[in-house]
Amino acid sequence: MSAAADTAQSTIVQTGAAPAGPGPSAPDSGPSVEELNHFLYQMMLIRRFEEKTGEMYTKGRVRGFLHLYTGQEACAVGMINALADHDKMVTHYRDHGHALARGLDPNRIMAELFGRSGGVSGGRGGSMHLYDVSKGFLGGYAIVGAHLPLAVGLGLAAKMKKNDSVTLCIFGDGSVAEGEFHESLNLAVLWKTPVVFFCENNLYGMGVPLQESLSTGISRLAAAYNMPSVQINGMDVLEVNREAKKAVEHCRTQGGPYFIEAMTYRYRGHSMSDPELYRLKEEVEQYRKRDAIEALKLHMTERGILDDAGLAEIAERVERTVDDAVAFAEASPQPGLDTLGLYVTKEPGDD
Amino acid sequence: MSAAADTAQSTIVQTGAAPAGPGPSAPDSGPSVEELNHFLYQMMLIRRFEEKTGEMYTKGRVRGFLHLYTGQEACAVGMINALADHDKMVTHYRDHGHALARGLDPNRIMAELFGRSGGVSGGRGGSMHLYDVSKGFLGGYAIVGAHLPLAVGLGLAAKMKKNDSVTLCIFGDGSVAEGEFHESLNLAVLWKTPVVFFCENNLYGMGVPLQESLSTGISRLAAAYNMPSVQINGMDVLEVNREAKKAVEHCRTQGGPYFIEAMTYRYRGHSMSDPELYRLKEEVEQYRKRDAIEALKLHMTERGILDDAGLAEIAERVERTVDDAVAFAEASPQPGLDTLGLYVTKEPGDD
Amino acid sequence: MTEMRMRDALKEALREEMHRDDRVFLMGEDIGAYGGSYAVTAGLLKEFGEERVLDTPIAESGIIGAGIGAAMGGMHPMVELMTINFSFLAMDQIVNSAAKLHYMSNAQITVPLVIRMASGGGSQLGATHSHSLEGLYAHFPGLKVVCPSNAADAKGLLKRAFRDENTVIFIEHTANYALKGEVPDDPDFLIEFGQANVLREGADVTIVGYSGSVHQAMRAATMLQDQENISAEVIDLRTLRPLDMETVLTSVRKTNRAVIVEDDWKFGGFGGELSAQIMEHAFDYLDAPVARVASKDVPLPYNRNLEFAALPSEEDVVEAVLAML
Amino acid sequence: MTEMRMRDALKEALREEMHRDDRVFLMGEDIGAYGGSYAVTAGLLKEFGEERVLDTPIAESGIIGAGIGAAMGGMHPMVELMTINFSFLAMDQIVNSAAKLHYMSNAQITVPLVIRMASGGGSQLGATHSHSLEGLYAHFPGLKVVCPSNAADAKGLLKRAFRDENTVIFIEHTANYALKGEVPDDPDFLIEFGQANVLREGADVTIVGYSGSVHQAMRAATMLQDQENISAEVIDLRTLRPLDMETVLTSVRKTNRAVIVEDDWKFGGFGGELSAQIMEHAFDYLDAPVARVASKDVPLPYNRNLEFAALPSEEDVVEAVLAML
Ligand SMILES: Cc1ncc(C[n+]2csc(CCOP(=O)(O)OP(=O)(O)O)c2C)c(N)n1
Ligand SMILES: Cc1ncc(C[n+]2csc(CCOP(=O)(O)OP(=O)(O)O)c2C)c(N)n1
Ligand SMILES: [Mg+2]
Ligand SMILES: [Mg+2]
Repeated sequence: MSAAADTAQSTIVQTGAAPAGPGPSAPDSGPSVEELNHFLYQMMLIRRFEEKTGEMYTKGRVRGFLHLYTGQEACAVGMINALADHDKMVTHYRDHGHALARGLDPNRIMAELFGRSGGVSGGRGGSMHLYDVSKGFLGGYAIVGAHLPLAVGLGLAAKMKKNDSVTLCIFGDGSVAEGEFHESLNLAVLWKTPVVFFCENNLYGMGVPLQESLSTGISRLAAAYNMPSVQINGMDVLEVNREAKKAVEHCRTQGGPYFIEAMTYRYRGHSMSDPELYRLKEEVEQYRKRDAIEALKLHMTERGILDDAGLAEIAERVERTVDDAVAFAEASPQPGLDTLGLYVTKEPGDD
Repeated sequence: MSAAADTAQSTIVQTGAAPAGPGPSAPDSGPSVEELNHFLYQMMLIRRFEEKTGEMYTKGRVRGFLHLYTGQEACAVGMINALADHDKMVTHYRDHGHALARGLDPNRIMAELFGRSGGVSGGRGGSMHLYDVSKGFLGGYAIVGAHLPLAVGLGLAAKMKKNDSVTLCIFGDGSVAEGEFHESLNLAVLWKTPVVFFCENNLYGMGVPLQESLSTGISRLAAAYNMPSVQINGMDVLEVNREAKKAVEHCRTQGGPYFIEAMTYRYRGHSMSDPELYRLKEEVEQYRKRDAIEALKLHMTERGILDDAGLAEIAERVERTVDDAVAFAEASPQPGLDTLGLYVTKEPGDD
Repeated sequence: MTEMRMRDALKEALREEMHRDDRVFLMGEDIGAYGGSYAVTAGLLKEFGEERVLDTPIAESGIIGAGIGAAMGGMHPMVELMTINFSFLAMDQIVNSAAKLHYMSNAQITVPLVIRMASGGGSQLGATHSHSLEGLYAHFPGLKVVCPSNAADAKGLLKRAFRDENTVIFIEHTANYALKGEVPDDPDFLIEFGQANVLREGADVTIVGYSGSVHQAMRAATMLQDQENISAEVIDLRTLRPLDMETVLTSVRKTNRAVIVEDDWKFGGFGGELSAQIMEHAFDYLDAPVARVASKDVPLPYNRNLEFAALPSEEDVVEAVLAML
Repeated sequence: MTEMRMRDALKEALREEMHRDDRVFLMGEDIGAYGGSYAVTAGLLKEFGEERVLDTPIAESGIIGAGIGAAMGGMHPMVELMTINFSFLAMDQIVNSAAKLHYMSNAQITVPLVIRMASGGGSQLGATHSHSLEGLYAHFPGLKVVCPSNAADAKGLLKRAFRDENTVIFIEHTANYALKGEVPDDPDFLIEFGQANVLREGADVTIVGYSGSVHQAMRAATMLQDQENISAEVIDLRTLRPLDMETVLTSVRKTNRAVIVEDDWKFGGFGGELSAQIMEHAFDYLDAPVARVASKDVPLPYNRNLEFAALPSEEDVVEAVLAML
């Protein structure tokens, strides 16, 4: 990666040709074999989980707006595994992959998509509004840009409580044009809040290509606020994880925010109703050729730490997990109509 | 001025030590004697008009929020005189100086401050809401940052109508933290709208010093959106006018926006109710020593184009104009109560 | 007359007005290449080009503000906000700029702008994406608020919006987009603002609805006729500002009973205004207090059963009517 | 008891709550060095330091959002918006994040946040700076909306706000800041939400007000007594959400007449809700339709005469009462 100095206080690190970049690069002291297996499992789980979710949507089991994460797995897995258990995160509506990478129960995620009482949000939130506070997963947010200020506030609270937790905030390239992006980056630097801003640049905000929605480069703009800002290859889970660890380490030890722009690509439409008139099939095919999961498999097999048997074992585990999730969701009861009025506010003796 | 390349598309030009910069610098092909006299007259008029307005406020003639422009005269006069008659402008609530520099009738401005029917807004707007469409003065805006998107829209309309008018948008340093600053600069560059963004950096947003409200430099941030961006000495009317002409010329011929950060200082409190606990008297005194009006006088006398008689003549004209304005305002009738319900909307046959 | 869905009637209105007046142009998120999230603008980019159909970044305050500025600059823009839920981000521009400039400038400035927004619940989008804000916008003097319930009205009202020199908040309930109806082809077909529509005549009770709730009202009227032999008059307000109270009052003075149906929350909703005005102007005609049928006082949940339970239904309307007889 | 102005009672509440609970901290534009645009926080920076009294940039959505995030993170922030007019810029955060997270997360997340805002017209600030939005915020489930009319209530209600686990919209009418009153010193002095206050007992008519309009109501009651020998009961709602209808209904069932006074625009305002609920629950007790006295339907003008003409006055209230007797 060639470093191009932008300002005294911040640097934009450019990866060669992300996302057209090469497959996983050899890390000096990279993840252990266990970690690599874990990454592969999570990436394959997310891939399969989303395929299944798509099926369930066409079957009418899942309703509302549904945004699949397929293609971006390396981002979630590389970034979120760099967090500690006591760290917190908020993300946007394309949140299944992030929830799975953070270790939320697949059964309860699928149940949420089914709108069942066993869901992580009790069936009240749906795909765009997943929450699991026990995992520091403070939500998927459906209003573009709205969770960025929340992340600053979470960072501020951590700073005030002097616990050393870091807050991760994930959002897309299209969100960068929102005013709250600007307000949040500025506040985070001014107040030195430990927040990792992780932008998944999949080149489109719905059907609008980034160059039509932003007059400049994302990581370059972020650097102008005086925070460390890097652009990385989001199709390489090892690079993402390496950069993510640096970012989290920086926030935890130095305090203050850190910005990562991960170049990636979404294979499926923006949502289930997307006619995809704005891009060519060929473009999608091109990116599928550089699939992050395949790249990781190659990396592991080349190093002799993955063989067909091992791969089959993981695939089988993934299959079982996803089938279990659907079974759990199917079996999970609908929330009772008598619960409709509960929890509009929290009152003494509620719980 | 030393140019420091920031990006291919944009440059930040730094003036030596603005606003602590030197007095007026000798322009190669600067303003004519007539222009210089006009600048001096306007700056002295604004200074005196604001003093009088302050008096009228203490007398209870002027009410509501009142923000005086005293100290920043070089910005309004240098910038606005670079506009053509068919150009348009919007500004914020600290707008008396801008209105006077744009040639709005002082009588009708004072009448507006008095809330009289002869006021530029019929007494409905007050100090923060001056309008004179006949002069392309499309308003003072009291919601910080709210007029920046309007300026982009005005520029868009000019572009669509292919008239070559430029839109000037004036705002303060404190407004830069608002989300609409970000949204507007981005849209202006994306859509190549002919808008001059003119930021009067008087170092404070109310009582908050810039470094507590912005994590970076204003012109540096603006440059990151890929537009020409300069920081200039706003206490030097000649420098302001020179840079302003460049900016207007750029917008008119190249299309697209241009950003100017003018370093200046406000002598009076933020508004009439400001206890000024946030700054030292000494600081104010320091800046008064570099007064832009005195600097211009010096510049003109040194060049023998201004003598005591000439100065006295201007001072006398200013005095008369301001006295007339007060007299006009006093004499202007209160709007009739029967007009209260008029113009909530525009309906066929209204006018 | 041509039969078409409301979404196509809206598109026809846009097409005709763009052909009629070159001050008219469109901007919004994904209205171009994507074709609009509810396909209202599909094809218009191709027909009118990038000059007049602008895909914008995701910056609601910025694009509404730019629309206001363009209107001040002599154009007549239409800005589409993907859904009304995102208008909270642009509310300052709508309320403080668009609604007030004409008045504050003493009639020097006009803001001829049409803001189109998809609205309403019922699609399991969850609480952040299911607002009904017709009443909220109707609260602000300086705005006009339009909310059609069918294809023909949608066309006539949207075309009329482009003949208005003020900012028109044009609200389209997502449940109405697919509704088919006979739509006049006449390019001069306009529906004036402030003219409520009596969709069904009746003698025993007046049911008032707008936007999506008109359909619960109509279904309830049929149920009342068929099951209870009660004759209900149904009124579609069509615009909330200006509001046609005369038509409502004339009906109530005849039926002596009124039920208001709306998708919005009841508490502090527009139904309160209607109820209060009916009392103020037809007190002596009322045989029973005016009833309000609206959403339960909760953020709209994703789960289908819960969402349906929270939203007003025709059964709720029938129940309200029976309770007052 | 100590006599003090409402602004000082508010400051006392903040001081006491900050001493009681170190989760409480303050942020806002110019609340520190400047002392607050209405001097409510004057001196608190000195007393509590920069850690707990944060001057923020001018970024309403950002600072309200940061307040919500800090609340989610275990703090109990108070965010001051200089005036309620600027809350339009933060409305998405208030309505979609603060109000809904507890419900949408199935009670996993709470947002204990106090948002203080100066409100109301009458100071010749012009249309953009003179909004009354108590009713607008009361419309949204998940929020609490508090609007004190005097010093003692201000202290008791603000302290109570910091004992609430939800987001409290705390609205302070600028005309009330300088009002003096006896304020309890007891650090445990709290006023519960949802308890209207009968400020004056009466037999002939019930006058309901909140925030600033309570004072027009009281002055009108005195005028009615002195000039017309009419005995008016005056009720201060104190909180709009939760709303204490019982106290209002009990009064109306006694007086058989009601007038609602509010600073906000009448059309689509909160008065409609009150009027409708009175009809719904006390129809047979009403000798006349409930009357609403509110602002004229115009953006508030700067000119003093016009502004006064647009705002509700005690004379308007008296007139409304006489018209129903
Ligand atoms: C404030 C707001 N405006 C518009 C939308 C509609 N919308 C949902 S997702 C989306 C595109 C966001 O793109 P990006 O941030 O790049 O995320 P991606 O979908 O590519 O992951 C839009 C416009 C919204 N949800 N919120
Ligand atoms: C959205 C909004 N927030 C807050 C205010 C209150 N306010 C008025 S002027 C001002 C300071 C603005 O500072 P700056 O932009 O630097 O302009 P200056 O007053 O220095 O000329 C503030 C906070 C406002 N009018 N609008
Ligand atoms: Mg994207
Ligand atoms: Mg300033």
